[in-house]
Amino acid sequence: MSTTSLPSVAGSRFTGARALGLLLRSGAVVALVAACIFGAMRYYAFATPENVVNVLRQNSMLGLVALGMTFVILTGGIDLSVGSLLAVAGVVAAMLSTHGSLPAIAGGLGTAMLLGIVNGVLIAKVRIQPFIVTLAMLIAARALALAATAEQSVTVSPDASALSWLGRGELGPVPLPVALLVLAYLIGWTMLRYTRFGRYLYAIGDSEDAARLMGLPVDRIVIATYALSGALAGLGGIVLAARLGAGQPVAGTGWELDAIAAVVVGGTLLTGGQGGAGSTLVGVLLLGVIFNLFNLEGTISPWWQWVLRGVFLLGVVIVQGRLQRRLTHE
Amino acid sequence: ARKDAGAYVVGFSQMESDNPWRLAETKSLRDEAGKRRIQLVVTDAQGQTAKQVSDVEDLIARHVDLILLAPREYQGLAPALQAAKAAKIPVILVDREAAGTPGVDYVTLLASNFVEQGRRAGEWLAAQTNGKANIVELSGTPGASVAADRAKGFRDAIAKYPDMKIVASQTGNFSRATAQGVMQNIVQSLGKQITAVYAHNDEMALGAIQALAAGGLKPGHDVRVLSIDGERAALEAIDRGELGATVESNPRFGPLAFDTIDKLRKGEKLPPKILITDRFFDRDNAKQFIAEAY
Amino acid sequence: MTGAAPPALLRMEGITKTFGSARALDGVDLTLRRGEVHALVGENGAGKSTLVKIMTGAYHRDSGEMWLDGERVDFDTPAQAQAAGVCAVHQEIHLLTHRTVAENVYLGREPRRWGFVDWRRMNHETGALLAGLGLDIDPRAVVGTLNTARQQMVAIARGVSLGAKVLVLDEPTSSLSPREVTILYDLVRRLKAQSTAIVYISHRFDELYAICDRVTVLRDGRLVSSHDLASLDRLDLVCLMLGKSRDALRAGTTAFGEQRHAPAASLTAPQPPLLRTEAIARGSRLRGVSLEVAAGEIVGVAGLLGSGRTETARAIFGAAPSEQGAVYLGGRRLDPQSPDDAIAAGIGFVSEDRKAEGIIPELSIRENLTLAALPMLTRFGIVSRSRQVEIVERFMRRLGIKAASADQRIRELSGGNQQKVLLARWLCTEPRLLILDEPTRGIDIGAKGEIQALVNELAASGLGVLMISSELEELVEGSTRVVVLRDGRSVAVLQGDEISQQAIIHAMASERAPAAQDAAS
Amino acid sequence: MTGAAKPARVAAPPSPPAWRRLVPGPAYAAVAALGVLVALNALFTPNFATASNLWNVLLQVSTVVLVAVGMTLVISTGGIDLSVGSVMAIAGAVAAVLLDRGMAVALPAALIGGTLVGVLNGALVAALRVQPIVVTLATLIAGRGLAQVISHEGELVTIDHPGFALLGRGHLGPIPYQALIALASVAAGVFLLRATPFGRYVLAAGGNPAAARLAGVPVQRTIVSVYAASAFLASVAGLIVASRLGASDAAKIGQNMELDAIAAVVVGGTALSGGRATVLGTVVGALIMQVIATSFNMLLVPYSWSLALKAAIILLAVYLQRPKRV
Ligand SMILES: Nc1ncnc2c1ncn2[C@@H]1O[C@H](COP(=O)(O)OP(=O)(O)OP(=O)(O)O)[C@@H](O)[C@H]1O
Ligand SMILES: Nc1ncnc2c1ncn2[C@@H]1O[C@H](COP(=O)(O)OP(=O)(O)OP(=O)(O)O)[C@@H](O)[C@H]1O
Ligand SMILES: [Mg+2]
Ligand SMILES: [Mg+2]
Repeated sequence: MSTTSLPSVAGSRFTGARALGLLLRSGAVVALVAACIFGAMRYYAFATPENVVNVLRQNSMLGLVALGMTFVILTGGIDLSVGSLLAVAGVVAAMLSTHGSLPAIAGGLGTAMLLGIVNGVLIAKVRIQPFIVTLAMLIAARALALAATAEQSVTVSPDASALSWLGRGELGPVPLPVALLVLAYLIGWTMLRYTRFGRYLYAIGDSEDAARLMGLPVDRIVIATYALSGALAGLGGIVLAARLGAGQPVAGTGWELDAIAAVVVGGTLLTGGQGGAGSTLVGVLLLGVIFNLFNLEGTISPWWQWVLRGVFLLGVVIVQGRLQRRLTHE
Repeated sequence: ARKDAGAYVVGFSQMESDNPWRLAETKSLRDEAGKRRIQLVVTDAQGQTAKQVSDVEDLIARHVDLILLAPREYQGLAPALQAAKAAKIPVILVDREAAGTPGVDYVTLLASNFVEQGRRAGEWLAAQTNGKANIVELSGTPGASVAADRAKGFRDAIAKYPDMKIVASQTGNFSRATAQGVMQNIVQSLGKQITAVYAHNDEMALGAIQALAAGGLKPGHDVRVLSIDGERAALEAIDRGELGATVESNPRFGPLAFDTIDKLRKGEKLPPKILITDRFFDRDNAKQFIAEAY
Repeated sequence: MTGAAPPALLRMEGITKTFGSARALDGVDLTLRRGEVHALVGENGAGKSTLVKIMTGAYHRDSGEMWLDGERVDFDTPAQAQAAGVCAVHQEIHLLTHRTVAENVYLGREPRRWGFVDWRRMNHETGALLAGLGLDIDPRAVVGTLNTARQQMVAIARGVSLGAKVLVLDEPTSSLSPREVTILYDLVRRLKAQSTAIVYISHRFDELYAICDRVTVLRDGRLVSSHDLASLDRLDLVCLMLGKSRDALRAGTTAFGEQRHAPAASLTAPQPPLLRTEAIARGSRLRGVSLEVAAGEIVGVAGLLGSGRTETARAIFGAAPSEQGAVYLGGRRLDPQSPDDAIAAGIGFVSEDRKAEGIIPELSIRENLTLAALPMLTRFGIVSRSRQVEIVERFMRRLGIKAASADQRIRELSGGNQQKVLLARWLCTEPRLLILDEPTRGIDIGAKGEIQALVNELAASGLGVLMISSELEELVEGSTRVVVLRDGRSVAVLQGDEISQQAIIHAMASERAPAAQDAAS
Repeated sequence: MTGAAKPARVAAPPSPPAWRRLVPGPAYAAVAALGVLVALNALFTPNFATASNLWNVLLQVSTVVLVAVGMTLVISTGGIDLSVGSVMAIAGAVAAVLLDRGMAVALPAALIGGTLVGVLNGALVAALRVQPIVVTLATLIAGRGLAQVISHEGELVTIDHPGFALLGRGHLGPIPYQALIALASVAAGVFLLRATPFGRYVLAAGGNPAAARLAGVPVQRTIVSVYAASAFLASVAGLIVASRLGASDAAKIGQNMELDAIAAVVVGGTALSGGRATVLGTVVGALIMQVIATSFNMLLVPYSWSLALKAAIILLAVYLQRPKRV
């Protein structure tokens, strides 16, 4: 996956050397490589297949959420409701799991997507700012999850084997959540680069006015984008519920900020129109590796972990910004 | 952080670190490990089950010899237990239960009994008020199992007394600040009707005491306040007469945990559940325990 | 007006549109025939852009009817209008600045292969389209890296490639160089031959007479009349536009009037010039510009697109400080490192891009007008409201700024009135030197005259003016001297009778570096 | 020249009544909403319309108002400040650990410490041009950790200082000190925005930074000042909360405060896009949110319902003020 975050001229051909050059100029990739080298040198357990699979699996749910967030941010919007939608989907899936896997998965995904559509309609048609709409949805969807479950976790029925498989199954050595993650990013990347819908996200993020005047059905695309973000958050929630064996109304608290951080660290600009799926995956993994290193070290106090995370986030974003600016000035 | 050959390493997956009780628990384990020269690796799940599962996986990847797990919730930690089992790393649950069978999915449970804590609080109140009270309940974080357990135990205890009524139940998020604001508003609306406050933890009780005082109700006099935990500030409040009583929820799992580990290493057979003893603090004994409280 | 002859392709009747309390259009009719080029003229704020935005579905009319090919139509979105064959190239260039030329041209109808965007074909076809138009623009270039003229041509190329029945060009030439204007004329004629109806909006009368067939005149949101252009001479057209009688109008093309070329008094005195730059340079765009401006003098700056005029102005003003060379003001070395330095020394700068670098859209006229003068209006940390009001009233009256009140948001004003507010922003700081970058771009003939007359008057009262303009007439009639730039260097200074359009063009274009393509025709 | 004034083309609209000018723009919708809420509560919530409850509401709203006034300034420059809650915690923690050296040391140190975070935010936004939401997200995370580290590695440092306690619990007549402090911050905010060049600079920097810079506005300095002001006010709020709680509670003080403050600002009618600001609107917004919270507690509305209603009211308030589409 190339880092589409760079102002590369889309559609032009990449030579290997150029791709490498671009990659190295992306702050996130450099930081990820550095963190991995550091980890491998310091901890015997870091560069083991077991640990690599761990990191990938642990971050697959956030990865799905962050992919949806990437789409939204590319249009110049933001979706603060993803954490709550994730909880709603997990809870609904768990509640429906007694009726079988299919109703559970469809119900969870459908509910999250529906709430995403509500976001989209309020943003595109009623014209309320995305920050406000999704902030309200963050609150309201959490309320929904809490009310639906009487504030208790809901067990995933053991009969819903396909559902459980989503969270705990394996394809050869690859855990299913990881497979889903890879698949989702492949589709997302292709979609952004090679489908009209994907290109329109960039267009709207670049200038909504221009896109509208050039005849794009901006409202429909925006609604679809928030629906997609809702659905991906929902998928994340279902995988999480399946993995934990329970739908939790408090799951995903604060994930919106983690997802935004991952998207931004990857190099997608919050102003919209620039960035891509590949870079978000790098961002997710980078933040995941940091947590993994904290755990392997095991003796840093939780508060110093917070401090380090914040400083690290700033550092990457500053470097990222400089590189990007230098690049656009060339 | 490199594994020294032969050294015994214990991993401790703490569920969160943002309140004194959890800090005291972690500290107790750290201190005891230090005393016995055992390496303790601590992770912090920041209150999220999902992160806690990841943390346990990381501990497994790090090849610790044993895992102490303070579960975020009853539900949801099954994959962590399974992974540990697959890696043949024994797990001891600390302070809360998680879904699974002792002896199969985990070795044993060093338990706090949260339902029992709520029940003891309820009984104390019933005895003090002769079974007649209008109670405001300040509950813990919505969705947290401790909150549900402490609510349940308390309700079980007062069910026998028809004149003990919960007139208001609002969440204070286990936080002093939130509870203070919420209590202020409830005082505005119910005023003198209130004769008792039951808070799911000491922090909220301390917030409620300030709100009552600000609202012109004398805590300890007009309104009996009781809570659970037994932290130092609460014992001091009991000493001042503001707080009626607090049921200890003992966070000092260190000695018990490492004694249990020793037994396990010696191959002794362990019961499925080992209860930590919770004391009860009120006017009579609070003062003498202030110094040793956390 | 529903003539029997050629059937109308598009007809609008009784179009009314109100923004807040301001009525932008009031019962306007417009009829377009197949294969005609229809000019739409009127002062700034007359409602031209609003009318075409309604026509293309960008705005919603309050009342009125519209027919296309005899059928009632009602466009809710530009997409619907485009699908029906009504397209526009809008006044403010609306392109995606971070995307490539090809993406912009094909946005909304990307060629696909098995459902996926076919980048190769898209780039290839865009290249062919641009080449067919005689434009040498890389389809893979990111639009934001092109200069304004090229962006404008990309927008036009997109409009043309849509194959519309009705194509609106709203001030397409305001930032084009003569060569590109020629390309545009060719295009328009070709489209006309394919019986496309074209709406052509421009403030430049030469262009109207060069390519338009009919004209509709708007004034203050109302329809004045529609005519065959051939039967209407220029002066009559101006009269219709401004609502004045023939006698009331002056004859000159610009309003610089009699005093032109009159050397200011101070020029004869043996004083150091007010402003002097010595070979200032910055990066690759500005490579050595030396010029002088005396008090009371209007010095014109001429050059082709990209010759470094704006860079020169920004360097003198400290917005993009020069890296080499020196700037002297009043004989003292200044070398401003930021606009603050320049402002403190008494320099004002009206930039060429009103929207991006001039107005603060949400603030009122009063706040916009006094923004630069705030330090002077402040006593003990408090802005004196009464002095603010007094200044604003004085300048609104003096410059004839048309607005509902001083508290109206500036973005609601027409371009010409915005420009006057920006001029006033500097005048109220009582500067010694005023730099004007394209001060009359996109401004109607009436307002243009007013601004030119104002500049002249200011110079007469002792202000030094450095005026960048792409309109040679304006330079020739207005300046005491003209400095000509080429590839970032000052290459000639014309004075007195040397100043003529031919001389300027000659100096601008000769010995051009091979890299530059925007040669004047 | 053409000095003669032309008659204004558009007749001046009748100037709005004085009360509407006081809360400019569409914020009167928020005032109306507040009126409706208060009226409904007075009718249906027992003991709502009492003097003691008035002081209760004012007491509780003051910290949000303090933070939201700063947030209004930040938002009107087109930025956002997510770090306010962590800054509150830092100020509380610094004061708690230093109080045994006296108020004269503890208070200034807490205020300066908190404000420094704002200066850092501002510098990163203005000079390095990192996006505000990311900068302040990072300081939100790091700041919370720092507050805990300061607070003796996450301990809940108890504050026992009668002078300091006054800050959060003292009264002047029936009026809580903290309400007076909040009022002062509102007055300062209104004064700054209306009467000083700084206010214009804030709006200009938010409306069009490039144009503002060319007009001689010190854009970078303005942005740094705005974030510093936000952090300063958050620090004051942090001290008040710490004083009320009697503890440094670094983990919980100011948690989610950023969302409450942002909600107050937008409900009050300041657009997130920048270039406009109404401090009085923000006060109204904060009051709306507080009245909702108070009445929900008084009516004993279940938690999840109160959340859902809160969301609906935010949306409704913003909907009533949304810009008209052309
Ligand atoms: N979005 C808007 N909001 C408020 N007022 C507007 C808006 N757009 C246009 N107007 C007002 O409507 C009137 C007509 O503007 P319009 O842009 O159509 O003029 P124009 O004839 O195209 O002028 P120009 O020659 O300067 O382009 C002006 O008074 C303008 O201020
Ligand atoms: N390729 C480009 N990339 C970025 N900015 C550009 C480019 N070309 C021109 N500009 C900007 O456009 C402005 C005009 O540039 P310049 O001073 O070279 O031309 P000019 O002679 O003033 O021509 P113009 O008539 O376009 O103003 C400057 O602000 C310059 O930085
Ligand atoms: Mg126009
Ligand atoms: Mg220029």
